Amino acid sequence: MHKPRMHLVASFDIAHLQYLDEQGHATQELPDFATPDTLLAMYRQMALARLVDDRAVKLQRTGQLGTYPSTLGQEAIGVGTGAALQPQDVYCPYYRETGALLERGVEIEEILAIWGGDERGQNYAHAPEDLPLCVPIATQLLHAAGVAFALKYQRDQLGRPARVAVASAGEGATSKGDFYEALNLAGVWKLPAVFVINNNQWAISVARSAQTAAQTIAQKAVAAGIPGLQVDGNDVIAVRAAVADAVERARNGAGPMLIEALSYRMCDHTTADDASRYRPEAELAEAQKREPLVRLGRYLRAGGYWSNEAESELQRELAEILERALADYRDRQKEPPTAMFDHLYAALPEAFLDQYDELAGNGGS
Amino acid sequence: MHKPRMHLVASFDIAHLQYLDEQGHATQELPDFATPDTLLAMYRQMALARLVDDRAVKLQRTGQLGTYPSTLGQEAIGVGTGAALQPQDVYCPYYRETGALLERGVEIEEILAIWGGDERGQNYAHAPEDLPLCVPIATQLLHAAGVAFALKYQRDQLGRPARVAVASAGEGATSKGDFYEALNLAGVWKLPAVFVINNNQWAISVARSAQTAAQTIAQKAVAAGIPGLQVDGNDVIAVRAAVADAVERARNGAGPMLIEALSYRMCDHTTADDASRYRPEAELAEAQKREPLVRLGRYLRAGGYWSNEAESELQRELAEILERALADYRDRQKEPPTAMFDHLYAALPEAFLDQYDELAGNGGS
Amino acid sequence: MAQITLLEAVTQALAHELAADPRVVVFGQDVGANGGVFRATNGLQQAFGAERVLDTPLAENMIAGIAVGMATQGLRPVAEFQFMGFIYPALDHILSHAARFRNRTRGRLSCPLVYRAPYGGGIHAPEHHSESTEAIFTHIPGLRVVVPSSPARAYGLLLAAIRDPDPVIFLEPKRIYRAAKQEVPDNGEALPLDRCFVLREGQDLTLIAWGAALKETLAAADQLAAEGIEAEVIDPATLKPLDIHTVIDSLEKTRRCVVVHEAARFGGLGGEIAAQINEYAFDLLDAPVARVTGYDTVMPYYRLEYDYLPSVERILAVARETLDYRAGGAR
Amino acid sequence: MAQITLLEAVTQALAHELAADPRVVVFGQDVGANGGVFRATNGLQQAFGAERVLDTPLAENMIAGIAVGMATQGLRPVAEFQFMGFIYPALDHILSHAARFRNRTRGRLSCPLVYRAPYGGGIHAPEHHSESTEAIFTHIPGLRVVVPSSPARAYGLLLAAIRDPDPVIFLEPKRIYRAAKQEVPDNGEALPLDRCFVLREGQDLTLIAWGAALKETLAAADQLAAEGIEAEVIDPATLKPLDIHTVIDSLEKTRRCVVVHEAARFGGLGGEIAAQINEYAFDLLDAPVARVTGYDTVMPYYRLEYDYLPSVERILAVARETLDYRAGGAR
Ligand SMILES: Cc1ncc(C[n+]2csc(CCOP(=O)(O)OP(=O)(O)O)c2C)c(N)n1
Ligand SMILES: Cc1ncc(C[n+]2csc(CCOP(=O)(O)OP(=O)(O)O)c2C)c(N)n1
Ligand SMILES: [Mg+2]
Ligand SMILES: [Mg+2]
Repeated sequence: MHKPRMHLVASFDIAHLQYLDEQGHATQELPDFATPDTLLAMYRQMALARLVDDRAVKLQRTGQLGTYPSTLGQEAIGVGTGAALQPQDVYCPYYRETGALLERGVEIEEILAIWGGDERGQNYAHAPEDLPLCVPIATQLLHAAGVAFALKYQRDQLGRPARVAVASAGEGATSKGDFYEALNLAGVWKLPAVFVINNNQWAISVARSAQTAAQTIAQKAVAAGIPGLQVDGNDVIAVRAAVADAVERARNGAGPMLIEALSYRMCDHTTADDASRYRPEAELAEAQKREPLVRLGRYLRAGGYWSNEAESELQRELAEILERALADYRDRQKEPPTAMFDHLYAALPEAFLDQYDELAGNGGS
Repeated sequence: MHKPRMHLVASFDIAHLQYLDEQGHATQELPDFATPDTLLAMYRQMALARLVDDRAVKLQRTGQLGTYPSTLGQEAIGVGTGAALQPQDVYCPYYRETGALLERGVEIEEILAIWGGDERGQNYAHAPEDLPLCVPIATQLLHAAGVAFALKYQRDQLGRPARVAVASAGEGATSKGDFYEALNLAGVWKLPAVFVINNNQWAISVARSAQTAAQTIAQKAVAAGIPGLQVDGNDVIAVRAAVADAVERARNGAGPMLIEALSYRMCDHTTADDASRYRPEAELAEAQKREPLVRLGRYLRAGGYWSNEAESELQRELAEILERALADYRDRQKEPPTAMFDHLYAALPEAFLDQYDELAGNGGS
Repeated sequence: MAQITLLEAVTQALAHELAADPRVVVFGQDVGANGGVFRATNGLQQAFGAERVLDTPLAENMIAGIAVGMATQGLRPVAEFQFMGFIYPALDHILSHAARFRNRTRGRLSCPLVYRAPYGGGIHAPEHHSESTEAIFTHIPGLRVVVPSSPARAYGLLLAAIRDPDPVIFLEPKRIYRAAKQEVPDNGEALPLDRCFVLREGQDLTLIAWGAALKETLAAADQLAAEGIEAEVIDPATLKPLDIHTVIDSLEKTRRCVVVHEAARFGGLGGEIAAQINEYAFDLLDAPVARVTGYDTVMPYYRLEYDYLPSVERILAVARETLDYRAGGAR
Repeated sequence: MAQITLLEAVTQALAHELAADPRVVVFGQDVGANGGVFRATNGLQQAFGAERVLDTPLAENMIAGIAVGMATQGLRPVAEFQFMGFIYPALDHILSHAARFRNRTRGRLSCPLVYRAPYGGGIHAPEHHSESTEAIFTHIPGLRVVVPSSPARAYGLLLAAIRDPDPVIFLEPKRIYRAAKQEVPDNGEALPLDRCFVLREGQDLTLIAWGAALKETLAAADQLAAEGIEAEVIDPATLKPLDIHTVIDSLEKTRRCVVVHEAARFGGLGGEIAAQINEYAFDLLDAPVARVTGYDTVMPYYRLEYDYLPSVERILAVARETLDYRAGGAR
């Protein structure tokens, strides 16, 4: 059959954003926010995230913590995203989130508590409206769409200020219906929502190439009729710039956006995983060269804003912060068994009083 | 902030295919299959589908049938799709399917039985491997991906011939995670699957524009990294050409494809619906001008292949076929109550014998 | 005052709460201009605007998930699933999130939301349109599951569900959506979500049923009454948490009990009720707690659906067996 | 012959069927090179190729749905859900399709498939990784639900599940994945899917449990034995369809029964078992059928998980109450 004539009805481009290359050289003029102070603050948070992750893994290895998902090598995504938000925005995290949670004001001790098997860790003292960590893959993206609706509704119907819901997920999560349903709804309802994907190339042992035939994750936005952008996820400036732009766009009523941040999971999936079973050695070595903390450090050193002394001083300071948090974590008492009923409902229904009493050791059967 | 420099990482185009315009004029050279005989055969099937639909609605109105979904105005999609398949391919329908089922050899009486509340209608005599009608929206698309896997596996591992799974759904279904998950899997596993979307502009009362911000449904393929094409769904030649191409492509190992067929639901959603509650009058009038049966008739008449006499003769013939099917449908006896257990498991487990006996009137409690 | 149907009572309750509480948002498939496929939201979008009564895209998992997100930020979402048969894709968000947000965050965030769905068989609908799988939901900690069986209870219980600080699954027995009319003053008075309703008093036998099955159950009770047997008929209405005490109180009088439900027998709520009666009132029982239920098979296409549903005859037969039961064993 | 764990017995059964039947296909998240997060599919991809042992993208609804499609065309899909807590997005395909294809098509197409998932608590896992909601599945007509509790039963029951012509939910108690070793000859001999296993004989009390809870249940039975009380311990293994007759036979001897399960109490399978015992053996009972279960709350994060799970102490306490029970009422 001869080739039929067709006419074009739609066209889409997916772009990539980078400010700092692997050597820490600026590839273009930096955005306005990128003052030395701001960059140093982000450097500090990334270093802290790395320290917390490292220690958490050690705690798990010594039986002091449950399964823990490190963000090693992906710190720029959490920190860049967190730094791009306003405090009143609502963050809807997944579970690989050390940097972002630190930016949102969640306590290290709270993070440890969560992975230490204690729900109280999710009762964030300083991020009262943010959603808790979310384990069932991609579900938080729909919650974020709902949160975004609420924020829009509260602005339009109840006269509250404009706020944005920002959600994160891994690239594996983009294979799940929730991801797509969330984007599609956010698109058609023009919700103030930003979806940030940590494309760390692996979903446990499943490689990015086995998740989807899409050349980029960013292009999945096309399905929902919303803009999608790919950023260098090891470049904290690019991450922050892209997310901040998307957030302000959303705040101004222009609707949602999808951001794919390219990075690499330099750690095991979690402490329960052994990546050596499936990850090619060479890949990790390659990734090492592109990692975000060293990269930003190079830029700062080249500009004269950073030095070995500053680094030692920072590490000392961060270690102290961490030790204080660890002390709090270790001091934490287990809740009484009855706590498992304390927040099941706003008030415990009569039907469960027997069981509550049994747990309290007051008899019952 | 000044606009950052970005580089392009991916680009996508969505094309539209048409052969016959609204007046029934060819807009380009027709594909090879479009001989007068083939076109007449498709005209006949579309006319039969319209007749069956019309009568089914009347049967429902007079209490002789349950809820029924007509395909009025969308006959080209079912007939064009069905005609594009080989008998050994596996069709995975949704529920608005009169034309396609007729093409697949499903009996009119079977179609009526299904909507008449009798599972035996799904036990197709002449399409033994096709999936039954599927009510839960979009779920059949995942079944189709599984079927496609099975066909590929049977070819690769068990030496069977190359076959293709073809699934259909409405445009409303493309908002559901199943749709996206099916496309994504088919893409990454390069499955021999073709997904045909009947974009009839409405999902019950929800307009196309309220389903998604995507400019086309076809572009949703981009998210899965597979090709997407839009066709004039009121042009049976375009539908058949596009589906046949996609099916042969899939058969040859080139992977899946998404086809959006643009049409209009000229009827109520089902007999349980009253479209006048939500559908703008003018829209229906506009759609009337584009409908597929008259369009193909015009082309055939202009070419001298069709006439009023031929039409009367056809209607007479089809009416007879329909009457015979109706007689069979009316003669059909209700199954005995125990039939509800006959095909629950391959063999009824002992645990349910009591209940079976109770239904059989042999006692039990 | 006009008499209204159960369906209209649902609409009346929704309208009342939309008017009373600006945080209430109603959404789902076809709930807008169309007023819902059963018309439960008839006129609400016209009255309260498309910002508060919204048609969603077609995705139940999405509907459930956004309701969670909305609720955590202080809205009071009331989401409709078009039929109970289409609620299954949403289970993950209902079970893993709606029911757990309060517990997970130690009370910081909660999910005051309502998931509504028409449920049950008997209207000659297509496949998947006649489900009654309430037992799946009653097993989930953190949920409330409510089934009204009259216009007044639909109104009062739905008000209570919307105002409840926790997630409620509100299942509307569509077979009786328009079966009976009743005066239901639009006074905003909610009914309790922790009490059974005793629909008929009696001392010879306790019949327990909910939703549409009460139609046959009450008819059976009438028939028994004609024979001089007084059955007490209890509608739990809130299936979870279940007010077993009202049931036990009844058994103090009757000592015999039959539970009736449309759902499949195995693992249906009838088993839980029987088990609890056993636990709380073993000594009271003069006969085993009996069940009249749907069969342990898929709800058939409509030609056989009334062979599947508990009928007055089946209820009467089992009631008589239960009444006639005389302990044959050693005790 | 080497002794193997329950986990290794699962692998052995999968390998056996992959070798024996070219229609068998194994897939799920991380089941390939990684061999599954628990290593249940360890080495299978290497042995049988990436065409028969496949890693899927991350979508449980998809996994369930494609299994249905594959099975309708004659394959024998064995799909893994990584944890039972992630099976919920798949419920629609399991309930609406896998369980109904045969019935819907009057036997024309069927779903001979297995959905495997590690289940239960007690391994200090994160949230959602300790679910035991088998009662959701046992309520669904058309399914089989199977829980092994030893290496030999894991092997024999999984073979049976894969060969069964209908859909099977196969729940693997991960707390005892590596708890004990046993010789399990790789002889391809399946165990029946319609019989309870009597793990211990006794005449004083019937204890019923499945999966990991058997560990505590058997320990409780040992303790009772030390006191001269002989408990019969029954493992139903196939929870649906349930072989109640073995239970009733046991009650003929013991007249007293305690059911133990990890799942939340309300609507758990214990209720159904109690109800059936009531129905089939009311006259036999000298005490109410008692339940020792998880509480009606969300499985807590791990610090409290052992406060949630049935312990030997709780089982013993309830067993003693049941043994000591003397009818106080009129009968
Ligand atoms: C619904 C669901 N399925 C499976 C899992 C188990 N699981 C936890 S993380 C993970 C991989 C996620 O990969 P990705 O989305 O890329 O995020 P990453 O962990 O790489 O950051 C899986 C399969 C889960 N948590 N939820
Ligand atoms: C999962 C699910 N949700 C809801 C429904 C009820 N329902 C039946 S058809 C329909 C609209 C479908 O629209 P579309 O996909 O565009 O197909 P069309 O009927 O227009 O051909 C809805 C909501 C259903 N069958 N399944
Ligand atoms: Mg990843
Ligand atoms: Mg449509």
